[in-house]
Amino acid sequence: MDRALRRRLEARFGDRLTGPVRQRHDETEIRVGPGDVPDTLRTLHDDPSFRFEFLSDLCGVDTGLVMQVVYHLWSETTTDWLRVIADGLSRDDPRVPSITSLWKGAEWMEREAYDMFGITFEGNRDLRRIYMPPDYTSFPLRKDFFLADDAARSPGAGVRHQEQTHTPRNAPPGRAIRVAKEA
Amino acid sequence: MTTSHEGPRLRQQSQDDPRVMLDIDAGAFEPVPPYPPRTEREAEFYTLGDGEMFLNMGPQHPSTHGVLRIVLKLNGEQVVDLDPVLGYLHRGVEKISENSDYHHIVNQLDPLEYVSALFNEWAYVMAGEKLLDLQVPRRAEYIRVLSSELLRISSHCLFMGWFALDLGGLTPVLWSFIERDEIVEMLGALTGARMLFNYFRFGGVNGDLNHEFMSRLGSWMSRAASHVEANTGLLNENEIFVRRSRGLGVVDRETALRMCMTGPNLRATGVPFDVRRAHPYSVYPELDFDIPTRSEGDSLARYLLRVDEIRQSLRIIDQCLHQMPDGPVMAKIPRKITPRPGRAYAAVESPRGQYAIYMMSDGTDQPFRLRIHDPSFLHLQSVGLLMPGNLVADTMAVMASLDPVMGGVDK
Amino acid sequence: MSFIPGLGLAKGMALTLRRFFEPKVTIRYPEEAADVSPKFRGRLQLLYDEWGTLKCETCFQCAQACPIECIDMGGTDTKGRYHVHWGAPETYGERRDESALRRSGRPVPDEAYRHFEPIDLAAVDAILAKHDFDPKEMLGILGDVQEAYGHLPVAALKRISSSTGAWYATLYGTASSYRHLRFDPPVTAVAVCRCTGCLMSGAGRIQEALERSLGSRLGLAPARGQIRLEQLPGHIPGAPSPLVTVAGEPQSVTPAAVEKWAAGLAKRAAGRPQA
Amino acid sequence: MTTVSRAWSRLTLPGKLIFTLIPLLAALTVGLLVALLLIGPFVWTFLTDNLPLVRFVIAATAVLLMSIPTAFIIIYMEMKIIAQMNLRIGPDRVGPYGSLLSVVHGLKVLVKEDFTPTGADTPVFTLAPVVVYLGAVMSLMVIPFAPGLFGQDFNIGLLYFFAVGGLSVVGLMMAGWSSYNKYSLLGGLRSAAQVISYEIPLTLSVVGLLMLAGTMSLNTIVLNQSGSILDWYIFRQPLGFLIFFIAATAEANRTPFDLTEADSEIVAGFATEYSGMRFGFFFFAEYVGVFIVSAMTVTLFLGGWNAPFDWPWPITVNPDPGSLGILLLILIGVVPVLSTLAFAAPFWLLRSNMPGWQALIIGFVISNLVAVAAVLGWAFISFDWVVGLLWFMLKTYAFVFTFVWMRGTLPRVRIDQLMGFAWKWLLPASLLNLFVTAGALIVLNR
Repeated sequence: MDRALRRRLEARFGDRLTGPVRQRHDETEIRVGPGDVPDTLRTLHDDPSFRFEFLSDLCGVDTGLVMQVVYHLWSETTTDWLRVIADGLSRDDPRVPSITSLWKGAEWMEREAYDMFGITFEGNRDLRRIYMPPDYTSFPLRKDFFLADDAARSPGAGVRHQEQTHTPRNAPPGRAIRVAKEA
Repeated sequence: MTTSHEGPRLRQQSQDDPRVMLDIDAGAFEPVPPYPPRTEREAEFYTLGDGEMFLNMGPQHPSTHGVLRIVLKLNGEQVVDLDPVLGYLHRGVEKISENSDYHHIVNQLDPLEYVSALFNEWAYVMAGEKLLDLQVPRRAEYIRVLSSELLRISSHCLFMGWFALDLGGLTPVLWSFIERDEIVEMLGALTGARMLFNYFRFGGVNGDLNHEFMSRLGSWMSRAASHVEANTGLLNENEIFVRRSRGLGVVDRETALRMCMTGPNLRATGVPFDVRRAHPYSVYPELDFDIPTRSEGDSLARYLLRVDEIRQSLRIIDQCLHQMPDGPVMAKIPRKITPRPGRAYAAVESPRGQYAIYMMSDGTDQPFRLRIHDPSFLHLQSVGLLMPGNLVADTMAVMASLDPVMGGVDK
Repeated sequence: MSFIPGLGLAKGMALTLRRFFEPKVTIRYPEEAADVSPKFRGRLQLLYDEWGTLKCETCFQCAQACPIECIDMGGTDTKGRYHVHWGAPETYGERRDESALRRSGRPVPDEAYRHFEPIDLAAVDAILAKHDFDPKEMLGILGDVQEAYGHLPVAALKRISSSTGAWYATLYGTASSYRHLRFDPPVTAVAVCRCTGCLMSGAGRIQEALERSLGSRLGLAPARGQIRLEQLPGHIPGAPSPLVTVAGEPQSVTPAAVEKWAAGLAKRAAGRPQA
Repeated sequence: MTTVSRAWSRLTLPGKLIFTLIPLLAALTVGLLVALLLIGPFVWTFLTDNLPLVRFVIAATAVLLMSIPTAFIIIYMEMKIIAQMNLRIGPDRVGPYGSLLSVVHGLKVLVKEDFTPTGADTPVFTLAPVVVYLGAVMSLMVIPFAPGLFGQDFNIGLLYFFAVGGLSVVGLMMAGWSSYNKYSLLGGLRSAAQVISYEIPLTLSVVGLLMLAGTMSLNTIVLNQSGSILDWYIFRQPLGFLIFFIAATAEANRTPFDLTEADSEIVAGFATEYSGMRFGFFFFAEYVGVFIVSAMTVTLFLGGWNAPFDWPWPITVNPDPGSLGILLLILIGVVPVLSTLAFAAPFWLLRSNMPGWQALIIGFVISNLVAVAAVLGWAFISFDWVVGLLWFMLKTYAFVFTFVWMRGTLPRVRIDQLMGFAWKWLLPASLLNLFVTAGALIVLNR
């Protein structure tokens, strides 16, 4: 792991980070608030001391308590993957600014995150469903999703669903769902 | 704004009952969504200018690679704009993986990108080994490199064939399938399956090299280079092929970076980004090979770049065979895997680019979140950037030159 | 691309013409088959031992290990008694008896269904609701169901599996591995036929052996925990001799093996696990 | 139960058949003779009066009949040759070496559902395949297969060929427009643009040849090329030959110019919505077109049915069976028996274990084969149209092989490249060829 990167990050974004800089193996992880994402990523992209030119990955995460958007960056100035986590999105109405102005290629990844988690990326001009049909109502990768409700909501309501999740039928949503344990 | 059905009314005799006169809305044949536009982009796309028309390609079009649907907005034969529609192959593997055991996920991932399945497994097991702090035996690493480079060659052979087929050449696809079948057969002798290997494990590989694999590999290596050269000899100098693919779907360096393109498509624009060198993993630092790059960034450059990569992979395989160490091929791992809670991100250089897995564990025997990042997804996205201005004839050619696999695009 | 126009085309044509005369790689399938590597795992197949009986023990480990749940086991277990099936709860048994049985109004002639008689499941539902459909409290659920029914009916197991989402295989494994759980009601009475044919083929010896091992006399009320020994009113037509029935089911008992059988019967009376 | 019926009931089935057929045939013969005696003379005079009409009808029928087998042969050639070039085996199940597979395809096409899509313009949709197919078949009328073996010898035969060849475009346009399918429309428009722009170099490339030949009658053109191989027009018009070959490839919609049914671009072009026998018509028309352009190239530039070299040993056998008189009957009666015995003897003598009747059978077969070979050889050296037809078909199918070969090798050109090639290269080249030929003629005549 790259200690120097950690020091540089702390020096540059010290006030923005909502958590300590975590490092494990060849990964460096910082957490920022959803509002700070565009500035942070633009700085990381443009600043000649960072030059994180590659957006390796963008994905949403539902920790069971909050929503997160995870960006993975690569730069030739370091040997680490830099993981930027936009932390603390509300599970009711998750919103985060889009970064399509920085990386146009993030457009579809943001569409996927919206499709799977319902995360709204403000500024993405094509935020549609990408995998699921347009008349689909629920967000499959959320932790409170289970197929019985989904089948009841979907246009195919009344069709008997085959699988069943471990969530009891009479449970209020968000009761028996898995919650991420952060190390 | 023709987002709603607007077409001439067709009055026609019903084929089932000649007494019935059907009153058909011709607009129902248009690939226009029956609901009001959801985003400004959609509204803009589904508004026809004068002299423009929609053309619906796929999902049953003979040459869409997999079940892909593209709505083209044409002006004559010229593509003005296009809108890929995904999801026909979506299996929700990320969701399935959250409810299945770590061991089971390996061959959940196989059918994702079925052309080069070993790389999916590799990214997954690398992420898992990071979570478990596992040390993989060097022999296992060498076997991984050997088998996956073989698969890279077969994937590139397949690309050459399909690209030629989309340009109208019938023969190269079958010649390249001969090479691919050789490789797939020997991988079947090694892993036990021809396409969906289920070979890599946390901390090693499923089985050691066996005699049949080695004999097949030896007999193939002796003639592989000459065969590849012969197959490329059909097209590389062919005037029609060169004139069609040169200057087709040009991407420059900055655009490629903004579109998050990776792999050969990025290297064809002059960026020497290869995960094997940019972020070394496994035993690649010990191996001597080059990262071929080209500066044109057009379809011909992508094609020739893959041909060069086949030669480099042959070099790597040769070195692997010479440096293959002895020892075990599996580390000691528990039968029930429960990593400590944490996050891991691992990327490999698949034949299509950077294939990454992002895994979150919450201490149970099932991953809390498994994110699958497939390069084909982003390359297919950039088709929308490359196509406008080209002709319908080149739609599939540009697609093929980017080499997406729909199984990987729709997870 | 060469400077002479058409040279590349000519080269390509020459190459195809050369390939035209080269040996072909096609394998004429029905006549000649491709060689399959010994490690190739193309097809799953169940093995038979040298006596021709299935080696599968119905232990369901393969079915549980199958990642994509493609292994779907159904039928009777190795002792030919209980209808067991594995699969996502609603994908196998229910589908079969709801669609197949209902569509054809007659019972499907399937060995797997002989021991699967529908029962009144109200009690099971009450127990499940009490345990909040939680598969983690499976042992408690099974215990309550056994208290309610005296044993674990297959129908109840299936209801439990389908409503808690637990695999039938795990249920079956749990129920069969705990000693206090049993799949069939405890034996209360054994009936011996004393018709002439049976007496001539050793019914007397069997009766003596049973009295010896079960400790209860023919026709007398048994002590607590013992099995009553009865006399059949008459020989069941078509049944073998000597004839011994348990709950009306003719058993195949020979005078030689009667001791062992009676011992197993005594165990069964105590409600020991059978699987 | 009369005796007749009893006798009838005793008869076996063949007997009954014979006893029914013989009177019928007798009655028919008598009726025919009477009819001939009555109206025969008038029919004969009618036929003899307008012989060209009769000839035309017969020729048209023959051409129509030969078109389908030609298509079958070429389809099989394509399947097999491309397979061999792909290092495959190709069809090898139906018939010897799969040679009947194309026939089976034809039958399959016949029995498949004939479907008209919703919104299609039904009459045009139905008519289009007929137009295309007739356009292809009618071109066969003027091709001289052999001396004296051609449908019609127009003095404007070449013009007729171009006209009818251009006619098929109308059919393609009809198909593309009436299918109510955008792929079909694109295909039809492509084919229209392509064929119309390639008609011009195609026509201009033969003008020089016409100036040399001085006629448009294909038969005369072929006769002009008789003699040594150097008299073929390919040696006097090499550029014209090249242009004609390329343009004809485009005219026949063959690779690398098969944009109209480019499956990787527009699904099947104008034939997307067609099925059953209508699609079969398109399919056959394409392959008949291949045969036609090959035959036309051979006729114009490769000397048609002329042999590349003269027969080195001129044999002329003109047997006069009549001179034998009564011996002829004895000959007919005796020679087969003698030859059978002669061929059977060695088997019977050398291989003593072989029973005599087997030897006789073998001898009979061999003697028949020898007799057939003798008759064919006699026809070969005494009728020049046989050898002419042989040479013609040899050259034509060599060209068909070339077309298939190109299809197995070359990728497809883009539509704009296609048009650019036609207008920027082929047209100037054909004009150059025309002017050079004219200048040479002027110089030589002076």
